[in-house]
Amino acid sequence: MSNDTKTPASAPIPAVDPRLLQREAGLQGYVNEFVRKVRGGDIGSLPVVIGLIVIWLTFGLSNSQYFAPSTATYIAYWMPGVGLLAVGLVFVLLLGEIDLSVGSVSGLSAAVYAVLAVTHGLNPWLAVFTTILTGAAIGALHGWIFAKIGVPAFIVTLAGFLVWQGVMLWVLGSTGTINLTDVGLNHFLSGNSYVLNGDVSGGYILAVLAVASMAYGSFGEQARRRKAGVPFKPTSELLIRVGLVAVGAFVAAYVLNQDRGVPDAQVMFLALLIICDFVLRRTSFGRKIFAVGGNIEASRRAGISVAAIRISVFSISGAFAALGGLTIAAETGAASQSGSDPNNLMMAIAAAVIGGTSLFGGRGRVWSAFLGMLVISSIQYGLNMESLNQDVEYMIMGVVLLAAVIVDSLARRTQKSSGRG
Amino acid sequence: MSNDTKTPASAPIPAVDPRLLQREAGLQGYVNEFVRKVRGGDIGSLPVVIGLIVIWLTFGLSNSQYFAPSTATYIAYWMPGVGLLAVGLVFVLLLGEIDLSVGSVSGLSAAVYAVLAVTHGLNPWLAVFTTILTGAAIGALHGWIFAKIGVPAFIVTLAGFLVWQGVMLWVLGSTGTINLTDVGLNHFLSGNSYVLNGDVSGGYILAVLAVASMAYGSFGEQARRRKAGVPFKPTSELLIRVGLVAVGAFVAAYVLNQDRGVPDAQVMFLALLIICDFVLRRTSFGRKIFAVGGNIEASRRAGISVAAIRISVFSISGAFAALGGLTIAAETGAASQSGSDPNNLMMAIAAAVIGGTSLFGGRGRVWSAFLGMLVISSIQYGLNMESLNQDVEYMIMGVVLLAAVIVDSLARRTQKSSGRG
Amino acid sequence: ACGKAGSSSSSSSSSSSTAAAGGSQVIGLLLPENTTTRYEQFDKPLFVAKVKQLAPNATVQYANAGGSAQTQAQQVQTMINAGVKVLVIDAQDSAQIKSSVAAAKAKGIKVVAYDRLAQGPVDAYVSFDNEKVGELQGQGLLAAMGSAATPSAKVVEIDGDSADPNAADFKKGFTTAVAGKVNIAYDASGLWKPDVAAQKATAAFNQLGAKNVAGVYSANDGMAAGIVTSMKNAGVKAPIGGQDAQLDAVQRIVAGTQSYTVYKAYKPEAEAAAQLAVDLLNGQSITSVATATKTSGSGDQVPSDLLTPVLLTKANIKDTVVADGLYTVAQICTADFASACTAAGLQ
Amino acid sequence: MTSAPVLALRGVSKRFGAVQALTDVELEVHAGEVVALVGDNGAGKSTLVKTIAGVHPIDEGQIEWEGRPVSIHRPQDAQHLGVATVYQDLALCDNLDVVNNLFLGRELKRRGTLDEVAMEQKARELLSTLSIRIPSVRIPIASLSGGQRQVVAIARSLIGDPKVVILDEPTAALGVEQTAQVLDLVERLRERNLGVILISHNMADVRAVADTVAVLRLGKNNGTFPVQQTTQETIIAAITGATDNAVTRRAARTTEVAQ
Amino acid sequence: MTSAPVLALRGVSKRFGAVQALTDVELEVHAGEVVALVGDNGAGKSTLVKTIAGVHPIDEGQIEWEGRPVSIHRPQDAQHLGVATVYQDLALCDNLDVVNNLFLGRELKRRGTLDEVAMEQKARELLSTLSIRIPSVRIPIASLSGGQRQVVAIARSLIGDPKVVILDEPTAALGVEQTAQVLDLVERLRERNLGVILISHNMADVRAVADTVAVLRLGKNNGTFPVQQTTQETIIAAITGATDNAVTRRAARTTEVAQ
Ligand SMILES: Nc1ncnc2c1ncn2[C@@H]1O[C@H](COP(=O)(O)OP(=O)(O)OP(=O)(O)O)[C@@H](O)[C@H]1O
Ligand SMILES: Nc1ncnc2c1ncn2[C@@H]1O[C@H](COP(=O)(O)OP(=O)(O)OP(=O)(O)O)[C@@H](O)[C@H]1O
Ligand SMILES: O[C@@H]1[C@@H](O)[C@H](O)OC[C@H]1O
Ligand SMILES: [Mg+2]
Ligand SMILES: [Mg+2]
Repeated sequence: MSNDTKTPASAPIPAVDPRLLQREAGLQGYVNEFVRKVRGGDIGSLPVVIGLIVIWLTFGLSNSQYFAPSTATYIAYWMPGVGLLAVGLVFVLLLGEIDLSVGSVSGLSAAVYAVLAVTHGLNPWLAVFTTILTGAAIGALHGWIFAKIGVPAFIVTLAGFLVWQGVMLWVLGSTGTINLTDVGLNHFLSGNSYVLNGDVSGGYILAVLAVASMAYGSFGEQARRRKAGVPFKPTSELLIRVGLVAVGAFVAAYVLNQDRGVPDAQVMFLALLIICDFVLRRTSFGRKIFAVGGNIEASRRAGISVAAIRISVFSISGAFAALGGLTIAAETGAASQSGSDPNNLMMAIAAAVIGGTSLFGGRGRVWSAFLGMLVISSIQYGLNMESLNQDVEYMIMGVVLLAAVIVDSLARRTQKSSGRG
Repeated sequence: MSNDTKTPASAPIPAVDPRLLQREAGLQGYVNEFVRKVRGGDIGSLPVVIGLIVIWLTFGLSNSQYFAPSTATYIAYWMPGVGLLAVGLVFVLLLGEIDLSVGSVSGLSAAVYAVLAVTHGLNPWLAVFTTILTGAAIGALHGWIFAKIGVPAFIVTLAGFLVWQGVMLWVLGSTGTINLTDVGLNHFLSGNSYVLNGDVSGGYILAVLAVASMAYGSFGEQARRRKAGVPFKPTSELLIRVGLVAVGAFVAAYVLNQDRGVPDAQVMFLALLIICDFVLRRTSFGRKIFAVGGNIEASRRAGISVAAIRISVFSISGAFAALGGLTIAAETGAASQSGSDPNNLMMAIAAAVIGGTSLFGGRGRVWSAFLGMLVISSIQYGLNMESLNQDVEYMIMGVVLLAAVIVDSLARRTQKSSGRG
Repeated sequence: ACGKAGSSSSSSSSSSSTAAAGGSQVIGLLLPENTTTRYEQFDKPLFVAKVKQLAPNATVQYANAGGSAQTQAQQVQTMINAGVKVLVIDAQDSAQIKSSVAAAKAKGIKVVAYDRLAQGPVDAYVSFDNEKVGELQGQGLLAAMGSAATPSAKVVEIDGDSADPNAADFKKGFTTAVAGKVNIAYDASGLWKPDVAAQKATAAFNQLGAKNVAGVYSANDGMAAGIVTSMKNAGVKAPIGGQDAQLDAVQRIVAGTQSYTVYKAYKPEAEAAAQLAVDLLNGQSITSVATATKTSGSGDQVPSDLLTPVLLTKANIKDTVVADGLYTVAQICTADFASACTAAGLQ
Repeated sequence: MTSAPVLALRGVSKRFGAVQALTDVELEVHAGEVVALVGDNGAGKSTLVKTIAGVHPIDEGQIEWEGRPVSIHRPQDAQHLGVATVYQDLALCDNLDVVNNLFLGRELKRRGTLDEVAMEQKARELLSTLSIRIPSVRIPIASLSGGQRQVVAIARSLIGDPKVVILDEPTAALGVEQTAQVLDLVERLRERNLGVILISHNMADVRAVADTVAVLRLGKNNGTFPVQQTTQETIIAAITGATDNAVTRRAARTTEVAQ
Repeated sequence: MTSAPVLALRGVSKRFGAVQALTDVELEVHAGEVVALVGDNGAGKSTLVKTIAGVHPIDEGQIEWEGRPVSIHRPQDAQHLGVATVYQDLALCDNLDVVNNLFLGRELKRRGTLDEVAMEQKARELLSTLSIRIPSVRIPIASLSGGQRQVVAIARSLIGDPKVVILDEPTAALGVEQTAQVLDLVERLRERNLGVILISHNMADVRAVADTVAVLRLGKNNGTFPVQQTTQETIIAAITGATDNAVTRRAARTTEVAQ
């Protein structure tokens, strides 16, 4: 029975692997592929987006105030501060490391800026520049101790967590809390700065810019791939993607315009996200970060200077912590001794992870900082509206946070294939 | 030139690999092997011990008070609280995971115990039992969500960090801080309970017990290995090891006897360390923890139920967090709303890592909780003695912590061989 | 059987104290946290200076618990080991400190409770009345609201961290003072953190409508800094106040963005504590300073010196913080506040 | 071989995302039979092995064990049936030493605790029958050479009492002597009446020990041949899907040169 | 071959902890020469390769490049000299796709940014010359079969312009057709006047393409043989350290049976 001898097939090698399932033409093809992807757990940020919508609906149904445009302003305004810490952390997480110092560095930076610009009356932009440089230098120091001396990053940055908090107290020392003056970057980041002074055109111009550049990028790439004869995404798919982004962008612009416009802090945040995304996906520096996060030894053997990558990534994280600190200070109007709130660290890590960046290195996007912060800010605002007791608030926050990730985990579980060793 | 044809050697296969460097006989042999190990970076906990001695000398030289026997009592008394959290964390770290909830669970446990035993007047031992069971159940819940639903442990326990803090506030509710009654386990763990009521014989009996059981264990194993014809450690080496432990044990007993004896809390801590060490190294459950921490997929293919291991490990961590919470509450005399101090979490992780447990799984020992806590408590006491401002204290704490690990990292750097992929 | 541990030398506390202080006398000062400016900026230096003046050969050993009751318990034990004779404790947690107080007493150490009334066998207590602070805040707010203070006027209340027992006292005092006079439309904890307070306030303003907010209560000045920014952003024009008379708060009062703060004159408080500590050290009577008696949470009757807090507004800056030497006019009137200072008649 | 096969696959399919790795695959192994599973790189051999071993559950089809359909969801299921597997990607714990890896999941015990001495003794015996020289059985797997790791993985499969042994390219990393030992081992397994599935790209080895050759091509069956009656060329043609391939071209060229 | 060897090792030793992996090893490779490095499992072949490639620094001895002593501390050093290496343990980034792995550290750029299109095009060409079929060059390496990964690693070494190519068991996981292609490739490299070090346990492959065979045994040189004048038995005896070994015994036994 096992001895039936078939004549071996001897077909010529086809150009495309016959086992690769192709999408059938037309809408049905999309639907089928989508179902297949969801089944296979290959669903990108879809679950988080669903989680987000569920959060919005829940809070909105329990308090109609939640659907007011001012909610969007609140979220857009408070996201960038901790969000910037999260962006820096995404870089570090991509390496498979952690930076526990971002909270302290952000607090220190606010203090440094306040002392320079307010106490000593330095030019505010120069003060900003010095502050960010300080953050980058601190990060580089962490990176150096980690990469060159070999102390685990966890310990280096835990020490940083303590040391920079001490330095912050020392810097604020004699004066304590310092009120910031509404000038320079601080003005730009604080509550009264909106794109085009809050004119409705501002939001729409941004939306048009975003959609146009995305369309230009995707169709340009399609054209080049077509010319080079390598596989490319069909026009219909690109149209769907651009369309979805367009809907998101214009709805956001519309809602924000109902209130006061797009906060400039949010614009800066988005601009930095776009830049970082570009660096990570389109430059060889970014590629090296992913490589080191995936396999340190393979990267080393490929001639990548692992130490240089580590030092630069921690320095980036330090710079973002500094900028985040400036933003938080601007948002609250003062640099104070509680600036290095460890809670900010926790929320920043949570944002990155909720948004889909792996803690184990090599997998993630800076957009996860955005998505995660959107989730967290949405929950926080919902809870803040209710004037709850602290105990209830902690409980709900924890449960909702978990729930937001459970959707994702359940969807991905099917995918968690046994992987190769 | 490259063509010189040697006649192939045809020696019979020797029993021992000729490339394995053997230790030469006598003292010189030890010295040579030691030098070789240090050069190769294979030095166990030596660097941390050196770091510890440096810390002791530094503080002792700057303040002679530091060498008073009461210092030893202080350290022995305050170590077990956070140390127990660290023990639970070692289990989790061995899996390559993290448990951010231990601080909150410990705070909640203290609150649960206080409400049961003090407010409701439950039998104190029954209350202890219930509390530890609660901790274990909470841990198991974390483990279950992680192992079965697939939410990253970091997120699950971050949610736990928030939720259990909320529950703690709710449990303590209207009463706030609850002072504990000096009965049951609480009496045993709090400040006035010493082995044999502080009789000097107590410390020495413990030391004799420790040394005798260690000697019995090592020589017993040597005998069995000798009988089975597998390689065994020479008697001289065993004598040196037992001797070193004996010196440590008797010096500690002597110093503590100069003050008030051996605190019972410390005895419980040591006993638990010994039990956990045994579980991890001598049972197949422990072996499975290491296996899962080393390679999840390989463990799964070896028929290990990874989910069961994960759930039990998180449950162990929860139980230790509960016991740690009871100990901290006993040490401070009350269960309070600040029981879930995130600082305790940080210090517990730091202790485990400083003591030599890897954050990346599969490498470590429970004794690192002990060693790490010894380092941390020694620093803390030294700093407490100086009238420092908070800023300076944070800075010194961070720098000393880093310094303690730098020695280790430098020594190990040579070893950090490129490893196989 | 073999004798008690520690009996080979003399009693451990006395042996170590002689070793430590070499015959001189040590007073321990324990303060609770570091996110509020007052402790290391005022309390500590004022206390140390007064002790130096009263007892030149006494030394002060200092520790700050960084907001952790556990750390504070460890610090008490450290000081007991070091052989202090008197402990001055500002408890992070006035109940939890009880066992540490008892341990100190067992060693014959005298204990002065500072600012917060520690439980246990405390010898003396110096403080401001925390409920009174809350009451003053309430009065300050009502005064600033003026005619706007009606039973339907919406007030946003941001309290302190409920893990701090003082927070409840402030809240209680404030609630008593404003009960029935305004409508507390939003009430949540700002955890003593400016950013948290600012976010909660923003949520409250969105919820109630910026125009409908008639007043804002912030339990302290640190949080008020964040809330003031939120008010500016949301366009809320209503009075707000805090406590502590922090420099930034005084500046805001000058500029008109904050209405009042509660000035707890640290100098008399710290100096009274120093006086008590030195008296106890020398075995002298303390009845001249601790004239009142207060019952602590553990039921102990504690001889107390209760100071009166002062409501600080634009009108009395000169007579309070400036007169007491807390801040100089130059410190308050930096470039940003120069014109406001002139307007307020400070310069 | 008229008795029911100890293991049989019926129409097994397996998909990974957009890749259809196996389509309707059939395979039978009888007790005392060595089946060589051959095929091009990426043909799906290892995937097939992993479905049998319970590493990946199958999407469609059926696995039969001693004639009865069984469901294998987890590696434990396969192990309980009596399947021992040596994976191509070895699957060892780098942080554990040789002895611990050998006995992982099947530790020897003495009074409830691990019997390290007995395990070490047994490990040494086992490794010496495979004539591998490892500096010490107490060094972590991470520091072994490729071949040494391979031998440890093979030795692992012999602990316990399997009915079917699956070897996925067991000799790929082995030296000439160790390869010979493994081939001897396969023959001993057959003599003990076990079923063996041997995956190999080495036709000489396959012809030396296998009874039957099953060819997989692009995830589908492409013929099953009794070794005795089949030429190497036929098998290679079935693997590559063409009689004119790089192997024959190379052979032609090198013989030309030699002439 | 009177010109200076392009690469020469002089008395190289390397120790790992208590294991003396290499002792006084000598090796020479000339341009246009294929040196086969053979030896038992754990003989030290991969260790030797890694010392040349800069993965492990050597403890003692010297490496000479085109007659001049050089020091190789990091992989970059070896790459700058012109050494391309295919490691036995592959060293690929599992999270990156095939194209990214191929060009890792040597990305093609266009106006300062990565030129993904050109890289993808080049990758497809390269892989097709090695007749490997990979479902898509944009899937992560983690989901490739053993042989597919091996081919990616080999293709990697051909990007850039090396003078010496080191292949550590390149065909171990390869199918018959892919093996033939790699052997063709080695011959093409020789024709392009590159030096090649080929590690393999397959004597047939070694004899097919190598000029010289260097034998390593227990970390020491155990003879260097010109392929043409040496019998397979001599080489195997040098590898195993004995003329009576499992290979000869097995051969004897199987011929007996056949007779
Ligand atoms: N986890 C996975 N995810 C996606 N694709 C996979 C996965 N595992 C295998 N594949 C694909 O399935 C196909 C078959 O792989 P498999 O490992 O079974 O091949 P093989 O026959 O063992 O090849 P080799 O001889 O090279 O080992 C390959 O094309 C591979 O890319
Ligand atoms: N990082 C390391 N740490 C400790 N020992 C090592 C390390 N790397 C290699 N060894 C030891 O060195 C010896 C030689 O290993 P190597 O990998 O060079 O062998 P090989 O000749 O390549 O064998 P194979 O043919 O099996 O690949 C082995 O005994 C191995 O245990
Ligand atoms: O002065 C205040 C203090 O009494 C309270 O306990 O903590 C907050 C401070 O602002
Ligand atoms: Mg395979
Ligand atoms: Mg090798």
